Amino acid sequence: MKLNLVYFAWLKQSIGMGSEAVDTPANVATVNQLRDWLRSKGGGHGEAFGKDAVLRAAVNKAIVSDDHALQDGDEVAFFPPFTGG
Amino acid sequence: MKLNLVYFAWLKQSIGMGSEAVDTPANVATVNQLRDWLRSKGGGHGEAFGKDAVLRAAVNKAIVSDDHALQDGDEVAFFPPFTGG
Amino acid sequence: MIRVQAEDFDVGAELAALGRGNKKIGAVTSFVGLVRDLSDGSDVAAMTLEHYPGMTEAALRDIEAEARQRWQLEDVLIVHRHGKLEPGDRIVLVAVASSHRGMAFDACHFLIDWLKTKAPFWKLEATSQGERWVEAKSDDDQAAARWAKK
Amino acid sequence: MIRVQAEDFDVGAELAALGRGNKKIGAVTSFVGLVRDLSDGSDVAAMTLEHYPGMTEAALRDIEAEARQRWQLEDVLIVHRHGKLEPGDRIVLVAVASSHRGMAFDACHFLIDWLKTKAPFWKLEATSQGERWVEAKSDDDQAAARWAKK
Repeated sequence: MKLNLVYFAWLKQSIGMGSEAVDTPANVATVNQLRDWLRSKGGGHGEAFGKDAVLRAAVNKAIVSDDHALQDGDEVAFFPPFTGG
Repeated sequence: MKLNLVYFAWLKQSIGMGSEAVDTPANVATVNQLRDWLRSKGGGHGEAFGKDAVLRAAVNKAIVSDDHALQDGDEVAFFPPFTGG
Repeated sequence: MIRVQAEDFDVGAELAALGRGNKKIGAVTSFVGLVRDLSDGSDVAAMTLEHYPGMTEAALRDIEAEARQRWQLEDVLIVHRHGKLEPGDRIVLVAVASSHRGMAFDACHFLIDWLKTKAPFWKLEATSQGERWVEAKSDDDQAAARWAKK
Repeated sequence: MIRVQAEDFDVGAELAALGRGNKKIGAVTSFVGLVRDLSDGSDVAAMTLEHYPGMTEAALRDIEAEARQRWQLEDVLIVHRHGKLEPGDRIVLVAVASSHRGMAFDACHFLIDWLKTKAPFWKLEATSQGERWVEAKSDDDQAAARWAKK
């Protein structure tokens, strides 16, 4: 399915871009599976998603759990825990 | 002994003055005894100090307990509990 | 710093001056108390704050010192007005600057709770039922008691 | 009301506008967060706040709604900056107007504690040892957990 991915903080720096449009294979149905697929791409993606660091996800600007089911056209964001305030 | 008395809030209105200089008899040695002596004067003093209402005292601008020993020249203040802020 | 005054205060200017230039400050908390138009079920047209000059300043200085002893504070400000006020008018400002927010919140809350029970102010309300002296509230005693040293 | 902006804010003007003319307000509490020049032992020369436009506003609105559901508040304001800041610069303002001070303190403290863990902001510090992304603090998680519903 087609997804718009968004990255923040060190993840954005590590991957080298803030957003990208992807077309995922059929076996990517959940946030967790998307993360695994991104890691498998290697390069900046492999490094960023391969780190032993906490990453959170949001779909269409709302926090979701790892087993959240994705839909075609979703905006999926990955980022480390928040540090505002 | 000679004392300067100061009254606040409803006590001041009830007695009809904010301060007065008094010369107390020899049996007035503590704050409590001063209060009894003022009540015994009757009139506005009798009414104000005869009321069943909480009154606090300060000597030379510091809160004291009822058995605090007075000294000649002290400024003694009587007032209800504070309601600022 | 503490101040007792009849005039209103400028909250923005007071907070900006708090610890100005001290870059260890990460948190500034403030409390402003205002005259409400309703008190214990009666409409309030005006409120007159009486205080005990000299003792008031001493009491507020003691309260500030106690807060500074309990928490590591970069700056403290208490400004309390006296005289005749109307609903919506500011009565008191308490502000605290500290490195971290936990201390700043606790110290600010402590300062106003203690001020309510330990600073010699008395409120006279002009209501539609006439004038009356505000009575001390047991809520305020309980709020202050929370901060008693164990 | 919530706002996300690059520009600084005027604390005095913001607090004066909070519930202006509402004479049920007896208490206004506020918290201002500032950039410190020292963080985890390193000198901080600058801090850049990144955020997630759209999600940030939604998260802040949710946080305000949660506070209004928990306490009877007359007004709420959250202003959070993004972009490049320097030590001493204001980062965030949280302010609450309520009839009584207990609610105003609790709600203000709640808002900043929740904001820290629930609003999508990330801090990049420029230190004498180079740039680094600030890591989330367990203290902040614990502060937010205090407000979890039993």
